[in-house]
Amino acid sequence: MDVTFLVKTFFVALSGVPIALLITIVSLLIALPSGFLLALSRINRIPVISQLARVYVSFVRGTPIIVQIFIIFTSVPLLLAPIFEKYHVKTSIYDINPIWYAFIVFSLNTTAILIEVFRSAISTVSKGQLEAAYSVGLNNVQAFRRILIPQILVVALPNICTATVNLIKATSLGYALSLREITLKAQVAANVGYNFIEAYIDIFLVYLLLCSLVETLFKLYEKRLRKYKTAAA
Amino acid sequence: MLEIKNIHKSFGKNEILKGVDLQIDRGDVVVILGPSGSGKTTLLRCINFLERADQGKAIFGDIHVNLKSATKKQIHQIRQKIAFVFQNYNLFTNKTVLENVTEGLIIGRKVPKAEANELGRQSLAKVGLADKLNSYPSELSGGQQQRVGIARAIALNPDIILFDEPTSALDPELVGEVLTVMKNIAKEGTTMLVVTHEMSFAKDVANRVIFMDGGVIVEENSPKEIFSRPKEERTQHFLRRVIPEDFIYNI
Amino acid sequence: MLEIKNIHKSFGKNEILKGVDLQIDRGDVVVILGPSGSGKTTLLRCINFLERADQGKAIFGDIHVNLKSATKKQIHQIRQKIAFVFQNYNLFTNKTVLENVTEGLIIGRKVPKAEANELGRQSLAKVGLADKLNSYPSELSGGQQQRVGIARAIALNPDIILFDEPTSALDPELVGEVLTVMKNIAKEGTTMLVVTHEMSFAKDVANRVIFMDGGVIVEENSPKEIFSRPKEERTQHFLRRVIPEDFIYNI
Amino acid sequence: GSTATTGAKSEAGAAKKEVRKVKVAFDQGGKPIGYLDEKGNPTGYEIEVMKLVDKALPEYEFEYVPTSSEDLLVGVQQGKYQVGVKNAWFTEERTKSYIFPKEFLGLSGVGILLKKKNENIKDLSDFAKAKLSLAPIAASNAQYTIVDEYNQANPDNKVKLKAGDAFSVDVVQWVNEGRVDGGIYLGATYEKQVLAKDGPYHNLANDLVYNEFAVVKTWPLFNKKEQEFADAYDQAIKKIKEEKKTNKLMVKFYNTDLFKLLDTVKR
Amino acid sequence: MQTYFDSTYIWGALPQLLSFLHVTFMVVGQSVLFGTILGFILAVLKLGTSTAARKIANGYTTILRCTPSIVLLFLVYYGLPAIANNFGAELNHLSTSIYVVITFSLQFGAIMSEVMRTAYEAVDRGQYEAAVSVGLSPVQAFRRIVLPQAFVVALPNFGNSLLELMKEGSLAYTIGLVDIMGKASLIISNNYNSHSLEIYLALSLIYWILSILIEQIFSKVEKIFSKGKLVIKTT
Ligand SMILES: Nc1ncnc2c1ncn2[C@@H]1O[C@H](COP(=O)(O)OP(=O)(O)OP(=O)(O)O)[C@@H](O)[C@H]1O
Ligand SMILES: Nc1ncnc2c1ncn2[C@@H]1O[C@H](COP(=O)(O)OP(=O)(O)OP(=O)(O)O)[C@@H](O)[C@H]1O
Ligand SMILES: [Mg+2]
Ligand SMILES: [Mg+2]
Repeated sequence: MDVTFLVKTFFVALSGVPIALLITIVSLLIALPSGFLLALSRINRIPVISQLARVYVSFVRGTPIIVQIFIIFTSVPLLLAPIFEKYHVKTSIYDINPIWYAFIVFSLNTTAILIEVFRSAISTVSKGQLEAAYSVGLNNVQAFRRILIPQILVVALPNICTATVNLIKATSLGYALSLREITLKAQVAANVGYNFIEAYIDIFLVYLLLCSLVETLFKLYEKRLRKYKTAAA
Repeated sequence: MLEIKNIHKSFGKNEILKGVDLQIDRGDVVVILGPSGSGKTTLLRCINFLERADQGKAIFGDIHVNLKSATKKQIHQIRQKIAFVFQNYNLFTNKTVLENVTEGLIIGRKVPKAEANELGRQSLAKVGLADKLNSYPSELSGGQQQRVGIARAIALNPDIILFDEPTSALDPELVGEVLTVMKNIAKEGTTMLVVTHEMSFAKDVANRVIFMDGGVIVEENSPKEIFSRPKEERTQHFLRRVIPEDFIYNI
Repeated sequence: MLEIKNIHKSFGKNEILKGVDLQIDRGDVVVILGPSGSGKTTLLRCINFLERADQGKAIFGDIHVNLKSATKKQIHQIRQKIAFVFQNYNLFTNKTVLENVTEGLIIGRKVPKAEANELGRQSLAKVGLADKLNSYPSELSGGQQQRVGIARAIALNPDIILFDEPTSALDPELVGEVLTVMKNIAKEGTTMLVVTHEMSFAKDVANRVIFMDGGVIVEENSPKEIFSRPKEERTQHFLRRVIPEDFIYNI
Repeated sequence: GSTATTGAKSEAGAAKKEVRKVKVAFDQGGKPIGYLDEKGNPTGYEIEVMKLVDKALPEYEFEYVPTSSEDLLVGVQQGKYQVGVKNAWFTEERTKSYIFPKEFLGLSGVGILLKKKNENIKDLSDFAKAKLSLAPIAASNAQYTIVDEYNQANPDNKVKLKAGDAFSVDVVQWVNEGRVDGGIYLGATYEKQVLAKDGPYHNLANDLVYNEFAVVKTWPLFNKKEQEFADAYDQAIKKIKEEKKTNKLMVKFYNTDLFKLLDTVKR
Repeated sequence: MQTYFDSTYIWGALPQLLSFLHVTFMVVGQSVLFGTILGFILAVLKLGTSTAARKIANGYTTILRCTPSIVLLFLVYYGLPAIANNFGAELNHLSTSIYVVITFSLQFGAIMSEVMRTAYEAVDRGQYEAAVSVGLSPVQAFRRIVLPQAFVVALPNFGNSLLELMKEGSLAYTIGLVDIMGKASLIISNNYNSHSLEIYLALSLIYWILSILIEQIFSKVEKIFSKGKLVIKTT
């Protein structure tokens, strides 16, 4: 075990955190609302949208992220390049920062996961809550924002937390896009001297740190939201 | 001010409402009586669009709507003028008692928060819950929950309040108090449509009593008429079993 | 057959039950009266161990238990002999009406399925729900739900039934019917502890009436005594507001 | 004979001494260096050479364990495998974690894959000067180190180096498509993939060029405690190389004989 | 595009990939089984009254959830035999699939424990109270009344985790266990890293069909168990 390497690489890996977080946050910002809305569309069996949502969920949830990354990364330029050329679009398709691909793939994935998370959580809230909200003159949006979502979140939060932690870990697949995040940085550092054991320990520590921080935030938020429930106990 | 024409509503193959007409004028206090399962709750729910009727029209002030095909906007407009007291309370479980009452004011009606809190406090005081402002519904007894439901409706100061058995979970002492509250707001001119089993309320406060059975209005009349001289056999039958002998003589 | 000694129960800092004693003999029908929030529901819940009392003893037949530290086995034994009718029904949402009633028989008491179904049908018929056997609770009106709750308790044929406002969601016609059912099972010798606001039930059926307020038993006596000559001022006050003038004379 | 699980052993030596079983890990995705053939048997240049070593060492019995490059590196270091082959190159740092024997195992040609029009780019410094873009290289790959070392040696004429993933980057396709200008490539792979008549990208043979700029020795990695085994290996392989058996294997698997260029090899 | 894309590779890869499907099934099946049991135990601890047990269960969940799969795999693959060695057991000859199953089970358990905890908490307490009041024992009340209702709540999240697990094949490949994902990698490297798009498309096709099948089953089960339940419908 090479301790100096271990320590040095820890900070190298740590410097990959911002990009991992950036992908995570952007994906969540997109996936939370769209996952929620699509979940509603499935519960209410809105025609077309709910069927599309199902197909979408089954594909995105069913196939490995790395494969999705690969397919998008390989075929999008192949498909777009001729189009760009034809219409004389100036920017080269190959100059697009690969982080955009990451945003797309990870938001699509997280959305699919969250649709299911919300679907289960929404079903636990009693119908009477919505009716009561209507009856005091709240509209749909107000009723959801003020009454239903806080109750739904209590049930959904632990699973959103799991999804977020998984997302953070999955951003390591960004290596396929040459994104310089945690895992890739550590592995590059390890390659010179084949210090992979140390690198894995560093990766482990960084993710553990990052994810437990995120988990703690979720737990705190859950506690706050549950106030009304624990009051009864 | 509220006119309902020919409401029909089925659940699956069961037709629950079979063409109900209803007319309520400003200041009216209308009581609906009827056996369990006769469709009273369903009628109120259709008026408030909590259930979509299969057929029927409503005229609410200057808003004319088809109950089956009303738009979201129309529904929202109408709901803004109606308050509802649920048979099973339906308090917001994630809000305190006071928040339950002020929610509709602050968010739905845009009343400033301080004012809403004041209104909320007043209406909670009216139902005798001034000391439970910060409890959560799960910490309340059944009767307390029902009173919060009533306070929530009253606080909105709506054009019309629909009450679905507002005193069922109350002890008789409170029934008296709540009925007094209801009488007072009735006197203030609030229009009310009340499903209740409190004959004395019907007798004392209502200016019209409707007897429903099997999804239709069997009979409709002033309380005096309906209690002393019910025309239909079904009504007679129901009232005979429900009302103490001496009740009618007291009218 | 059931003796409770010195129950204490607090929620947080609020002491709700402040030392309640209770003795019920076989065949007794005891009615508990009291204003909302006085601790009636909490008392019943503690007897059935749905809430753990902070202090207190119970003697149930030959089972002596400390209410605070009873073992799982003791609790199970006692619950096998007690049935509970909830103020807010608490029907099993994932079971049909008939299954709601037979669940306790088949699983809890090991009654053969066919027999349990027959018993279930009978007790549902008693509360007038013979035609709703295969509905789910979410498809029932409030009154129908409450009757299922009662049928569920009756079907168990327990030593004692605790009723928490069993008629509150019923229309008066049904109240009459359900009270008749309750009278009948009372006559069959079932012991009952009933929280109710139905004074006439208390008058006609109960052999003892307990008046609770603020977590203590204020007064306890035969219905005749308590309605005609309440001793405590609080009881007098409560009854005066609750009972029609002529009620007392009728006793 | 050797199978996936039991190594070849010399019939003569087996009886006398206690035969020691050793595990030889190889990167199973490393065709033509080490891989599993259609029947699932391990083969490839480095595997076949190791089989010859096994034959020459009666006191050892080799077991070939197909695995990933990550696991190979961890496993050899931890002692789960006694030795690993994965087209590994020598760096000073790596000797801290593994024993590099005295005798190398094979040779690997490295070059730049380019479009025909960039034929004149012969090595990394040409490439850097022309400011061309380079396909990402898997971080655990030795080619990455080569470029990285070049960059450190030539700080004012650097190649733009990016780490990526072996599977997501199809260098031939990327270069031909124009997504990047060039990619570091192994001669052996180029031979099999583009030049060979039945190669999957033989249709691009006229559009691309491969300019080899270095030949590098490849080494088996021994666990730190396996000095004795490494010495035995040295003995055996020396003889095998003298008998020119390695040359034959190289032609078989790489289509060229890099041993001819041995004089030019610097590392 | 035509220059690089050759659909014959897709059809060629399908049978090769399918012949490794049983490995995926075996690993997923066992991991789900053991992981669910573990998750259940953890959930019970989390909901129980013992503070120490709750802390342990929560700590376990945090660590296992936060550990990258590959690190966990190495920990199990190298750590377990080392620990066993201290007790005199020799585990080095164990099949790699066992390590993969252990790794996945440990991780799946952590995730399922949260799924189960939230599902349990989402069921109204009145349901349990009613059940014990009709004479069911707490265990019966749980099994007959609470569990079926919690099950419906857990199902979509369970599906999420199951599909997630199914796709983790690349992890198994790391220690040389080849499932369909690993086979795809091998096919690609046998083609010298070319035509990977086609191979990956073939792989996706199989995975997609699998996930549709699984979802069909789940939605059937969900329908059966959510009888009598009212859902929120906006009006
Ligand atoms: N969602 C539903 N699905 C199917 N049937 C329903 C549904 N809701 C109500 N019903 C049926 O409609 C009938 C009328 O119900 P409603 O709630 O209107 O009765 P009610 O007059 O309010 O009775 P109560 O006095 O007992 O509350 C009942 O027989 C009930 O079973
Ligand atoms: N879980 C709880 N947490 C805190 N306070 C509670 C809780 N449950 C009940 N209480 C309080 O205990 C008091 C007694 O409640 P209980 O339900 O026993 O009243 P009750 O006599 O049944 O009234 P009602 O006739 O209205 O049902 C009430 O003031 C209530 O607010
Ligand atoms: Mg009703
Ligand atoms: Mg109560």
